[in-house]
Amino acid sequence: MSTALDQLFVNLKHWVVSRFPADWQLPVGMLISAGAIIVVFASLFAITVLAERKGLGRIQNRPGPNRVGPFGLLQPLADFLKMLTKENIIPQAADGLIYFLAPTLVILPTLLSFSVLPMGRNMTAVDVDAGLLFFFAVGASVELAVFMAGWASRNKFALLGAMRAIAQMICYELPLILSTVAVVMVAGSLSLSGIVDHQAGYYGGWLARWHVFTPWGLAGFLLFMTAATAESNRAPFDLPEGESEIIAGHLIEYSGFKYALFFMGEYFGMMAVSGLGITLFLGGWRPPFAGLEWVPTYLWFFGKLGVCIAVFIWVRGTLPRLRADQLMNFAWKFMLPLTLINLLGAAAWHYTADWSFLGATPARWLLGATLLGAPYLALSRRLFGGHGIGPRTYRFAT
Amino acid sequence: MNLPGTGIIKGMVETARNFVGSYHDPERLTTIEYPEERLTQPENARSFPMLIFDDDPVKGLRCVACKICEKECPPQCIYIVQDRDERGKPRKFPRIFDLDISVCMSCQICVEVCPFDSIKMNTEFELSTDDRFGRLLLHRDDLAKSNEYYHQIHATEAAEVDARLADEKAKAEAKAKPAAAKPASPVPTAAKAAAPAQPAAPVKSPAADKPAAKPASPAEPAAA
Amino acid sequence: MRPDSAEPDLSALSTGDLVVESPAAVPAPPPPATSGFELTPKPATAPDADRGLLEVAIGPHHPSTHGVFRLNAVLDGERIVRFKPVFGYLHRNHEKIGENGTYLSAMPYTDRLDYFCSLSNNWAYALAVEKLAGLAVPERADYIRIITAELTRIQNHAALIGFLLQELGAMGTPLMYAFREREKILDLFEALTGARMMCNYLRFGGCRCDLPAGWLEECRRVVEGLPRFFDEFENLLSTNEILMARTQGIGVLPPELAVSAGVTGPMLRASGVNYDLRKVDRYGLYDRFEFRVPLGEHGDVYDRYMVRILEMRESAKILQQALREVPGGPIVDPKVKLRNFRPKAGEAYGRLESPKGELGFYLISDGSTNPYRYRIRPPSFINLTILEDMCQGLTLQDALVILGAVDIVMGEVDR
Amino acid sequence: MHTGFLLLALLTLASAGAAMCLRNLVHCALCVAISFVSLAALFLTLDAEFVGFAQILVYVGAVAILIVIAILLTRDISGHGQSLVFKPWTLGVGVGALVAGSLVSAVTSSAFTHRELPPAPAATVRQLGESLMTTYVVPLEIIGLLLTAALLGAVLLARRENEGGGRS
Repeated sequence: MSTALDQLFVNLKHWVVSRFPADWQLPVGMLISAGAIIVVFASLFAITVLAERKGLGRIQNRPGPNRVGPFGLLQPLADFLKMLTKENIIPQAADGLIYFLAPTLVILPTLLSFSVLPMGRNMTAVDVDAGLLFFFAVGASVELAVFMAGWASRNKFALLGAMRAIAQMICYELPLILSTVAVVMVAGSLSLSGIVDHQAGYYGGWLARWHVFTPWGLAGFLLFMTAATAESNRAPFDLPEGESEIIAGHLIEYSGFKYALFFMGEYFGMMAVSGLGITLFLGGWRPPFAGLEWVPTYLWFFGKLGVCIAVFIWVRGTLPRLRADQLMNFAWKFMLPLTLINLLGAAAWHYTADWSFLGATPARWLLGATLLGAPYLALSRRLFGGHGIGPRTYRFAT
Repeated sequence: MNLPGTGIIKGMVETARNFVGSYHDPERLTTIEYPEERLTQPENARSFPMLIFDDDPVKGLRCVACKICEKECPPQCIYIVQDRDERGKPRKFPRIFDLDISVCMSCQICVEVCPFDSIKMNTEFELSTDDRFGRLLLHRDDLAKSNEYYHQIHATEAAEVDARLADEKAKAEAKAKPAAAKPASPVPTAAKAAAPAQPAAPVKSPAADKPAAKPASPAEPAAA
Repeated sequence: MRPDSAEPDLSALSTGDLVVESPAAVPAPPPPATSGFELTPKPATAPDADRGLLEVAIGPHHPSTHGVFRLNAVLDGERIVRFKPVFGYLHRNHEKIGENGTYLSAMPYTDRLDYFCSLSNNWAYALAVEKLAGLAVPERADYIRIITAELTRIQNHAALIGFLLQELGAMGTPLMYAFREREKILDLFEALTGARMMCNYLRFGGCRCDLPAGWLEECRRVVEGLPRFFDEFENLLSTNEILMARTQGIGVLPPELAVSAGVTGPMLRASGVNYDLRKVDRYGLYDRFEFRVPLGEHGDVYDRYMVRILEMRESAKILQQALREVPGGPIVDPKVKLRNFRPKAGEAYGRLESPKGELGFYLISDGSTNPYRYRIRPPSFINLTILEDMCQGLTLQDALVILGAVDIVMGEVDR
Repeated sequence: MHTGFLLLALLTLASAGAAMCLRNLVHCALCVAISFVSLAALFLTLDAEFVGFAQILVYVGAVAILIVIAILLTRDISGHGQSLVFKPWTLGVGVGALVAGSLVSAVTSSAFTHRELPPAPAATVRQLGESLMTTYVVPLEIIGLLLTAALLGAVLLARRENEGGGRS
C-alpha cells in the first residue's frame, strides 16, 4: 500500500507512456516530466509567494494579505492577473532584443536544474551521471541573464544592480560549489541519486545517516545554505535588488509579465538550491527517523523544501542587508576558507570511520568540532574584530 | 565579544516570538480590519468643521455670520456671505457658508474663536470622493448638523456648551427683566436665544443627524 | 547660534571624564566658526571627468530619501566622489505665511514642519511667543507639555530607527514594531488633542484643553509597556552582527566638525558632545526630573542609533516621573487672549530640544497681531548640511544609511 | 544525430562570426556565450557529459561573465564604437587561412582519423578523475600553480591601479 502510494506518480507516468507507440515513448515521457515540473513548481511558487507575504506579515505583527478569497488564499491568482494585464513598458533607449530575452533566460536554467533533482524514489526527471555538475552548469547562466537585464535596460540603477549581481554570484559560486565537494568526496559520486543513496540507513537504528548529522555535514549544510542565499539574491544578500539604494537593481525597468518572470526566477532559484541542499545534506527524499518509511518519499522532499523556504522567509524578515564590500569579504575571507577547511573535516570524518573503541563517536564529533569551530572563531573574529566591530558601552552625562 | 553569530540568533528568536505572538497576543497583532471593524473614535477626535443647529436645520443655525472664523482661519478655507432682508438690511444669518475641506487643515481654530458655539468639529472621516468641487466644497446645508449629533460625537464637550449657553441665556433673561417692557428683539436673535433651552430636553423631534432634505430656506426669499 | 553664548570649551565637551555638572557650569553651546575647524575639503570640480564616473540622481522620488529630496551623487563604481543634496521640493513658504497670519494661526502650521513631532514643534513656537509676550505657564500645563514632548521623542526615535533599518534593508520588520508602539502613542495624542499627527494642541500660556478622563491611566499603561518594547528592539538589533558591521565606523562625524557645522540633537551627542537643551536651558520643568544624557564616543551611525535607543529609555524614565506627579490646576494662563493677541514690540528666540535637535523660533513683534519676522531654526536642515562630509569615500549604500541616521523630515528641511 | 550536429555546428560558427562582426561590444560578448553553449551541446551529443557541463560552467559561467565585466570596466558601452573587424582585412583572412590550412593538414595527416573509433567509454567522470589524480597529476598541479600565479598577478595589477582609492 505504502509503496503503491509512493510510486503513484511514477506508475502513472509509465502507464501513460506505455499507451504510446515505442518510437514516441521517450519524447512523451520527457514531456510528461517537464510538464509535471512546470506545474508543480509554478504552483509551489504561488504558494511560496503567499506564504512569504503572510509569514513576513506575521513576523512584522500584521496579518498579511487577507482580502482575496478566504484568508487571502487567492492572492497569488490576483497577483498573477495583475502582472499579466499590466502595461509592458520598454524603455526607449533599451536594447530591445536583449531586454526581451533576459527574463526568459532567467527562468529557463532554473527550470532545467529541477530536472536532475531526485524528488522521490525513482522520481528524477533525468538521472544524469554528473547531475551535480549539470546543476551548477545551468545555474551559472543565470548570471548572464541578470547582466543582460541590467545592461539592456539602459538605466544607471539597473547597471549598478547588474554589476553587483554578477560580482556577488561569481563570488558565492565558489563557496557554493566547494561546500558540495565535501559531499562528492564522501559519497564518491556526482550523481544526485547516488548521493541520496549514500545517505541510506540509520545511525543506531533510528537516526537517518544524513550528511547533516555529521560535523562536516552540518557545517557544510550551513555554508551551503548561506552561499545559496547569496546565490539566489535573497536577504540578507539581496544587494542586487537593494530597494533602499538602487531601488530594484536590474529589475527597475521591468514591468508586467517580464517582471513576474524575474520574480518567478528568483523563487525558482531559491527552491532549486534548497532542493539541492536537501539532496546533498538532508538525505533527499529519505525520512529522518526509522519507522517513517510509510510516508510517501515525495512528501519528505517537499516537506523539507517547505522548511527550507520557511527559514529563508524567516531570515528575510529579520536581517538587514550587507554592504557590497562586506559581502565580498565575507565570501573570500570567511566562506571560502571555511569550505576548504570543511573538506579536511569531511576527510577526517571519512578516515576515522573505522574507529571502534568506546566513545569513538563523541571523539569523532569532538575532532570535527575543533577542526571546524576553531577556524570559525578565528575567521569571524578577524572579520569583525579587524574593523573594531562589536557591542559598545555608553557613557551618560547627568 | 560574544560568540560571533549570537546577535543574529537573538534577532531571529525575537522575530520568531513575534511571529507566534501575532497569532494569540492582541498586543502584537494590533491591526483592525477596517471596513468591517472600526475603532471607536475618542471624544476629542476631529475631522472637519460643522455648523450646529437647534431644531431647524436652517432657521435653527447658531451661526450669526459674524465672520470671525473666516478671518481667523489660517488657510482661509471659509467663505461667508451674510444674509440680507428685503430692504437690504443685514440679518444675523449666513446666506452662504462655504468650507473647502480640501484646503481646511482641521486645526480647530475656528471652533476656538467662535463666540456663539456655532461651529464645531465633526468626526466624520469617510469623505473621499471623485468629485473635487461637488463634494469637497461643503455648503451651509452640508455643514449643518443637529445639536443631538453634536452630543453623540462629543458628549462631554457638548454638555459643557449646553450648560454654558443655558447659563448665558439665564443671565440675559435676568438682565432683560429690569429692562422690562422693551419690545422683543429681532427674530434671529430670539431664535438663537430660545434655542439653548431646547437641548435640555433629551428627546427631540426627528431633526435627524443629517441635514434635512432642504426645507424652504429663509435665505431664499432674501436672495431673490 | 545663541546671542549670549559663553566662551566655548570644546575639549571639555568632547573628551575626558564627564562629571555631574552644576547648573552654573553647564557646557556652553557650540561656538561660532572661530575655532579653526573647516569642513572636509572636497574635490572642487571634476579633475577626473574622463575616468567614467557615474552621475546618479537619487530622488526626488526614491524610497530612501524620506520625501521629495534629491541627492546628486557622482559615483566611482559604488564609491561616492561627490554627493550634493538638493532640496526645496516641499517648500511651502512657511515663514512668510507665519508673518502674514496672526500669532495663533501659525500654530497649526508648525505641526506640519516636522510632522512626526507636532507637539514639540508646538511647544517650541509657544516658548518663543511666551518669551515675547512674557507669559507664565501653569504648572499643570508644563507637565502636560513635558509628557507629550517625551512621548513625541519616543515615537520619533522609534520610527526613525525603523526607517534607518529599512535603509539597511531589514524588510520593514523593525519599522513595523516601531509603528506598533507608535500607534499606542498616537492613540494617546488623538484622545488628548483630537488628531494623531497634526495635534495643534499647545496655546500661548498653556494648552488648548485639559486631559480627558482616564487619559493619565491609559498613558501610564502605555509607558509601562515601553521598556518591554525597547528590550525587544535591542534584542532584534543592537548586537546584530550585520547591523554592527554596516553602521560601526560609518559616517564618522568628529565632534569639532559637528560643532562647527551647528549640528545638534542626537547626532551631536553621538559625537560625544554633551549638549542637550533640556539640561542647558532647563525650559519647562525639566530640572525637576532625573534623567541622563547618553553620549556616543565614535560619532558613527551605530552611535547615533544607540544614542537614540538610550534616549528613548531616558524619556520613558522622565515620563514615569512626570505621570506620577501631575498636579491639578488651570491649564492655560487666563490672561491670554485668543483673538487680537498683540505682544509688545520686541524680539524673542524660543528653542527646545526637539527629537531631531535644537528647534528654534525667532520672532520679532512690531506690536501688531502678526509677527514682523518669523524665522525657524530647523534641526533637520542644519544637520543635513554636513551630509557630504560624512559620506566622503564611502559607498552609495553607506551614504543612504548615513542619511537615514541624520533623521530628516522634509517638511522641516524645506519649510 | 546528423542534422543535430549540423545545426549546432552552424550555430557555433554563426555566433562566432557574429561575435567578430557586430558593432556593439556587449552583443559580441553575448554571441561568444552562445557559441560556448552550442559547443557544450556538441560535447553532449558526443556523450561527453562531464566536458560539456564543465564547458558551460567554466566558459559561460565564468569566462563570458569575465569578458562582459572587462568590457564594462574598460570601454564605452554605449555601442557607438567602431566595428571590431580589423581594417586591413586581407591580412586577417590570410592569417586565418594559414592557421586553418595547417590545422586541416595536421588532422588529415595524423593516424587518428584513420583508426577505428573506440566504443564510448562508460563512467567517464570517475575515470577522468582517477587519471587526473594519478597519471596526469603533475601537469594538473602545474596548471593549477600557473593559474594561481596568474590570478595573483591580476589581483596585484588591479591593486596597483586602485591604490589611493578608498578602503580595502
